[in-house]
Amino acid sequence: MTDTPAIELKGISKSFGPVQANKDISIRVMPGTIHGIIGENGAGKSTLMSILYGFYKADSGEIFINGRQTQIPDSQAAIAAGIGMVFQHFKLVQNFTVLENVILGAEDGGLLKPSLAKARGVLQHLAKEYELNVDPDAMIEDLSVGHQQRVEILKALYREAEILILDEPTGVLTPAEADHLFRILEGLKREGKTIILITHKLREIMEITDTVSVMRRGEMTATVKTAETSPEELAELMVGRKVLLRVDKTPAKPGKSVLEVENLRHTDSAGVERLKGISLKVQAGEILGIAGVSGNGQSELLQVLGGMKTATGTVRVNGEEIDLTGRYSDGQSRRARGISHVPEDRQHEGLIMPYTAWENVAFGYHHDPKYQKNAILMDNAAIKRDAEGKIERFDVRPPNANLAARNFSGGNQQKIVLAREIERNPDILLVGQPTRGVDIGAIEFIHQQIVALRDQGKAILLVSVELDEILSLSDRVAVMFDGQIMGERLPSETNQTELGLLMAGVTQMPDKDKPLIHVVDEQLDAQKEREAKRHGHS
Amino acid sequence: MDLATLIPVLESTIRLSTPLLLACLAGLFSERAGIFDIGLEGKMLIAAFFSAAVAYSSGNVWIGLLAGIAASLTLSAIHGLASITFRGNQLISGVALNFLASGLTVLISQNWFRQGGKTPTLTDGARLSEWHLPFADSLRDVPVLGPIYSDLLSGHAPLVYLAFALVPATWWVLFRTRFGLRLRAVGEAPEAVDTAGVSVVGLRFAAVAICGILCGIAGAYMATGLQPFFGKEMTAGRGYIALAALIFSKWRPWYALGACLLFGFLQAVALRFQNIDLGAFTVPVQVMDALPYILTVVILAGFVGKAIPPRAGGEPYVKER
Amino acid sequence: MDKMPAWADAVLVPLISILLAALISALVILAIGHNPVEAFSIMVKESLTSSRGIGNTLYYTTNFIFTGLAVAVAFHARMFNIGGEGQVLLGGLGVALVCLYVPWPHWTLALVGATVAAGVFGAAWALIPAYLQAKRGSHIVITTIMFNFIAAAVLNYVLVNMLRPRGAMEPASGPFPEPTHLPTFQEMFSTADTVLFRSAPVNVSFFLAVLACFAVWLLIWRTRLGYQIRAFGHSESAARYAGISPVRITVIAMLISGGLAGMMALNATMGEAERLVLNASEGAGFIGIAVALMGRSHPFGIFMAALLFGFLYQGGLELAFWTGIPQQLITVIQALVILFTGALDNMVRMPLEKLFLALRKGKA
Amino acid sequence: DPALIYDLGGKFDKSFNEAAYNGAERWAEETGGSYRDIEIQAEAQREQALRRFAEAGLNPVVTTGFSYASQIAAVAPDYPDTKFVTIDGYVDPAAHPNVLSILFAEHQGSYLVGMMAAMASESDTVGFVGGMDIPLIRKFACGYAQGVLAVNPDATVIANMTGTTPAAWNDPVKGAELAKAQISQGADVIYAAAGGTGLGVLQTAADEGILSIGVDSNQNYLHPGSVLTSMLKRVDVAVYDAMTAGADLQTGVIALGLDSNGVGYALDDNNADLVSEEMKAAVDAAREQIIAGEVTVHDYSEDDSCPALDF
Ligand SMILES: Nc1ncnc2c1ncn2[C@@H]1O[C@H](COP(=O)(O)OP(=O)(O)OP(=O)(O)O)[C@@H](O)[C@H]1O
Ligand SMILES: Nc1ncnc2c1ncn2[C@@H]1O[C@H](COP(=O)(O)OP(=O)(O)OP(=O)(O)O)[C@@H](O)[C@H]1O
Ligand SMILES: [Mg+2]
Ligand SMILES: [Mg+2]
Repeated sequence: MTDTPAIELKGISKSFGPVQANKDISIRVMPGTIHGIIGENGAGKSTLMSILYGFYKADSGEIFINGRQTQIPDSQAAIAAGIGMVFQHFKLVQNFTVLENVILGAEDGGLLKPSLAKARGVLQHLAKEYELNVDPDAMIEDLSVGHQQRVEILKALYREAEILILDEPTGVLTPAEADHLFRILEGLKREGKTIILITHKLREIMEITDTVSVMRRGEMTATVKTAETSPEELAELMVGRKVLLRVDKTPAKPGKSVLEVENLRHTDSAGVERLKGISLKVQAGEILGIAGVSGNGQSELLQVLGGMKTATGTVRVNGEEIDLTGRYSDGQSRRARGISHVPEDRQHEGLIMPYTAWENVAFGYHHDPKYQKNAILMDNAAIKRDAEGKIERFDVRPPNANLAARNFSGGNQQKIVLAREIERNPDILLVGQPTRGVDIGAIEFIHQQIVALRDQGKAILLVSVELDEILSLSDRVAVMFDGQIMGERLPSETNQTELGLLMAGVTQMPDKDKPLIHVVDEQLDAQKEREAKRHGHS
Repeated sequence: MDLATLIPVLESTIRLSTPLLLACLAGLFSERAGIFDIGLEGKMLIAAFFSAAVAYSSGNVWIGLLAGIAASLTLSAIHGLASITFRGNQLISGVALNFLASGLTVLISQNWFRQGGKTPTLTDGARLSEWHLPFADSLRDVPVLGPIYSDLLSGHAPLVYLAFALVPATWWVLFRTRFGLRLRAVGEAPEAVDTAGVSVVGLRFAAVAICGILCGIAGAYMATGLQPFFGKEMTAGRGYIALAALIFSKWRPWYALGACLLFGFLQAVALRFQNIDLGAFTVPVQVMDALPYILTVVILAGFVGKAIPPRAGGEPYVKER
Repeated sequence: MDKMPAWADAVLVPLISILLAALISALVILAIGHNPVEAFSIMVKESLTSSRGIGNTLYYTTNFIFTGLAVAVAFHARMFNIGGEGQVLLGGLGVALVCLYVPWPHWTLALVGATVAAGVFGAAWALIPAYLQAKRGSHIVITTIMFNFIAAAVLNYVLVNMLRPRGAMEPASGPFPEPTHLPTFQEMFSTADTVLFRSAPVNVSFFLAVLACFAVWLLIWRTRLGYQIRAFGHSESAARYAGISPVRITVIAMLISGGLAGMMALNATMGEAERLVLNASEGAGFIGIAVALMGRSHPFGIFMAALLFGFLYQGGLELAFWTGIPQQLITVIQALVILFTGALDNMVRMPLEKLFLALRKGKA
Repeated sequence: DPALIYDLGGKFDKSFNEAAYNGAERWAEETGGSYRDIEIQAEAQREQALRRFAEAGLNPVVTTGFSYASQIAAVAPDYPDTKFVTIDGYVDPAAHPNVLSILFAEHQGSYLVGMMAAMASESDTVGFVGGMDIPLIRKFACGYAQGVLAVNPDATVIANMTGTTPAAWNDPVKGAELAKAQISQGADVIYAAAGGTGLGVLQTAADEGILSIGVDSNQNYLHPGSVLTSMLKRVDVAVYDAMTAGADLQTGVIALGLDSNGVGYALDDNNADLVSEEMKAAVDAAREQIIAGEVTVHDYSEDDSCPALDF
């Protein structure tokens, strides 16, 4: 190891109009290390990295790569300087194949054929070297997020990146996938590559990084050696106060059964059966957690229960059957039945991004009589008043009900949705990925709210890909795979490994020396084959 | 319908389809790159005028063609400036350019030729001549294939063959070349192109320029090939029909060919069979006139289904809010 | 936090844009050998400084308000209704049928009846494209373009073969009976000694248009339906989450849009021509697109844009009258106004934003 | 000074409005006088333009196109000192003493060119291309068909209309296709009454080596040797006469037919070779017979029907 840092940023500042996202930031990353960056939502982590990658242009500041001052006006320059980046929101062309995405911008010559052939070879090689298996001819939109992320990493490696930036890579991964990613990163590090890792998860920081920098409100507040710090200290540095890292909850006192689902089946518009006979039960005063790799039907389960999709089977709410296909199988009817729904995708389902916060507070409840002035007009003042109360109680920042939803950070957007759904005092709360992309300060708050609702005797169905979250919040855990429930466990009687295997459809423990990820991959491949066959027949 | 009636109808189909096809492919390049363009009509119109005007003045149709392309490219540049550089509303820009072309062509034409917006009639070298395919004359007597080859396929202006050749060419460029890959990507996910180190602005301008060139050819074909003069508003709404064909074809080159041929065919049929006498009553001419449009709706509703435009279409690429 | 004050965005940007458009227009006028200063002063003088000029301007404004609102309502539900032309034609047919075949005792009742008819006919013409979009996914842009052509054919047939008085040369219906004639501004505002709005075609339907602006504003921003329309327009998946039926909203929004377009025919048919003519829409359906886009789909913006286009129409005729400048110049000026205010607005906005940011920083 | 207001097609439509323009220009040239003219762009501007000119003291105010009739009827009483002329429109002379309605017997002129078409045709099939299916165009078509059948009762008349939108008058490409369609159905003479669309018909006829017939103005010069003749509608003369008469214009209703040379067919150097002596003799004889009342050409607009053609 030399003393010249692989990356050195000096005095980087960047503002988006009136928002100062980065303020005079300096940072040094040594070659061959993994450097973590943590910080609350909106602290400016993504912005800083995007500047390094030439996606944004800094207002001021200097960039040194391997000791040499380098101008990075665009991503082309970054790539030329050996930098690769996996963005928080993947930058993939959804209806292109993996191969096409990989060569995009790095083609050899004007014709595609030779480029594709070459890339196919390189990809095969990379796949072997780093265990980065993906079908090169698969469409991106058909891939799981985990595989999409592999494509992003392959893109960077294909361009022979020496410095790899990963922005919240594990937010969407299963534990097995996350473990696998970390092994890849360690492999890359051994080869002397430099890695910057942005994450909200302190466990990951502690596990894999060599040094860690903390950002707050656009400033770099500290850089420490990982070995010399603790999660508690980091959390405090990040949020500016002490944070409870574990969910504080008493044992559940389940009451009568509120939600009963029997043999629920749903087929999507492409003709693929997404729910294959789901049966489950949630009692008052308990949280049923549904674990699973995304894309195994959990989303559809929530959407069917929330009235967004039709299905067959039986669903009973407080003992009464509800309509799953007809006139009353919509979100309005579900709400009328006392079902609240925090959707998985807050940006595309839970909120209307150009709507103000107060308008969003009425979203889905726009029929509520207390929001109406008369038969024709809505009572905007009443909604606004309601919204201001919710913003205060849920500590939404900034506390401005007139701000458009898109101008709030992800965590605060989530708080708006939660406030709206929880304060309805529903009998049943459907909640999907409540803390996806949310910083630890907000996670703590959101978890507290969900537990509090449970303690009021409400039934909660929680879907999450975060096993940590599932294990710490749920009173019972069900695992979904391929549209079916693979099994149910009590959190106290299971562990991440067992759940991880169930999530991959593996019901018995594999050989000791076979890496888990291979088992998972085999299972996924088998699943895909089955699907392809079905498609072929139809 | 026997061959003797069918062939003229099909010939007419080819002629009527050609400007649609060129404009449709033009729109395809632009919209595949994420720039919506309802200004096809205006570009065709201005190209029609300048090609005829310059062909008349120079006596050379090819110089006229270049002038038409240049005029259309100018409008493309404005559209690019508005929708790419200044991230303006692409629909408004298109609407404005249609108005601009409609006004400017007559204004300039009147200023230059004083014939009320019409250009003088082109003759000889100023006019696009027809191409006769080899052996067209000697093969005419071969049954069935002879007339098809000699009457239907032979004897069109070179731009017609160009237009049809552009279909596979477009397909090839879009799906077999680096440029095509990037072009399609920029219409689907400009941020992916940007982070891959390719200029979104450059690609989109290139696409808009190709759109301009093809619209230029379409307009020039109308005013130097189909007709040897420019008359005011002579594109008569074909740009909008081309737009419809583009959506109809779901932004795919071969489908575009099919859609344009369909529109051309329906029109050719409607023009040929007016006032059909059904004995008891005569089908009014208005019904036949509206028939292509009615059938389009029926086909669209019955068979085509949902057309999903390029994902980033119509939206300016904004990195920083 | 915004980059610049709201007033600058609402007033300064359009103003500078219009000035730019005027500047280029002046160059065009110079190029065809006329005096731009003279031309502009004629336009302003003859369309804005006399009650008659204003009356003429407002007549066109009325047309454009209706078609602009029509396009805007559809826009809020993320649909591009290019079918204004056809919907206006059908609206005109509705007006004509009601005026010709119902014995109205008084114009007020006739106006109510004709408004309903215009709305219903216009809405009906939008219904099929709306239904096909909602149920079959048939792109509304294609279907509405097609329905424009079909409407023209329908009107042509009906006027030539059915409504035309026997032996009449013109493809137009017979004149509407006296009790259906709408009072013009001249009749309403003139006193014994001063005649205002002399012979200007502007009539009570202008107030109807203003009312429509207000109604659309209420609808979009104050009612539950408007809330749902906008929500659907912003995100279909979110609408589904909230239990807002996409089919229902698509159809309703298009019905309202078509109805508003249809109502334009009140002004042109019942108010001005007092009979149904072949070309009752006069391209206002297309101008409506520009008006809605320029007005940012907000009724107030639409009102202002309609006023601007009314001014251009009236000023254009006067310009042709006084100077012999061809009408096409007006088309060019319209194009430039649309281009600069609607599509190149960021060309003005971006530097202004920088300026305001710098000013703010300077203060802070 | 006199004033002239064109119909929506615009001053230079190569036929009707342009004929009016030519008449006005000739008047201005010969008398050294000046006149004002205007092209309108919207329906509502008809009335506005009428009033504008009347108020400016221009007299007479001449309008072209049947669409002005109702507007003149509304405006004329307000300006009793101004004379209004409507060409093609009809305004009741009893109610409006200051209006002159000039009507043309287009069916008679069309009859003559129909005869010529039938005589020139070798295939016994002739064509007619109209701009839009409106009564005026039916009047042209009906007179034409009668002329054709008078010469050759077995002849076929193919009558087509271009469209139903305003674009129908400005679509030479569609005109050309219609002509080609008619040619493929055997037509070898085509009469175009379709404004700018007709230019495409004439062009195609010239390119395909068949004959065409122009309308309104003398269009023979457009394609010498291919345009058989043009059905003249002497709008130019009407305008010229009205302007010459000036403020002293005699109002009322004038019907301009063959007798007054208001309609006719064009014969000049450009088509001299196409019109044989027999043809000319036959047509001139028919003309005399029509003037003398021995032959009547049915006017479609009289009873909305046509004995020679179905619509
Ligand atoms: N493209 C943009 N335009 C305008 N403002 C932006 C843009 N991107 C980010 N911001 C703002 O800059 C600030 C920093 O955002 P950034 O995305 O860098 O935060 P982050 O630390 O990555 O947060 P998260 O943990 O939620 O990903 C935020 O206030 C954000 O709203
Ligand atoms: N299936 C249902 N069960 C219980 N209540 C329902 C059901 N469907 C609708 N409601 C409630 O009935 C009321 C009226 O619903 P409806 O859908 O008829 O609204 P609406 O009057 O048509 O309003 P809008 O036209 O704005 O949608 C609302 O408060 C709604 O929440
Ligand atoms: Mg981030
Ligand atoms: Mg309802």
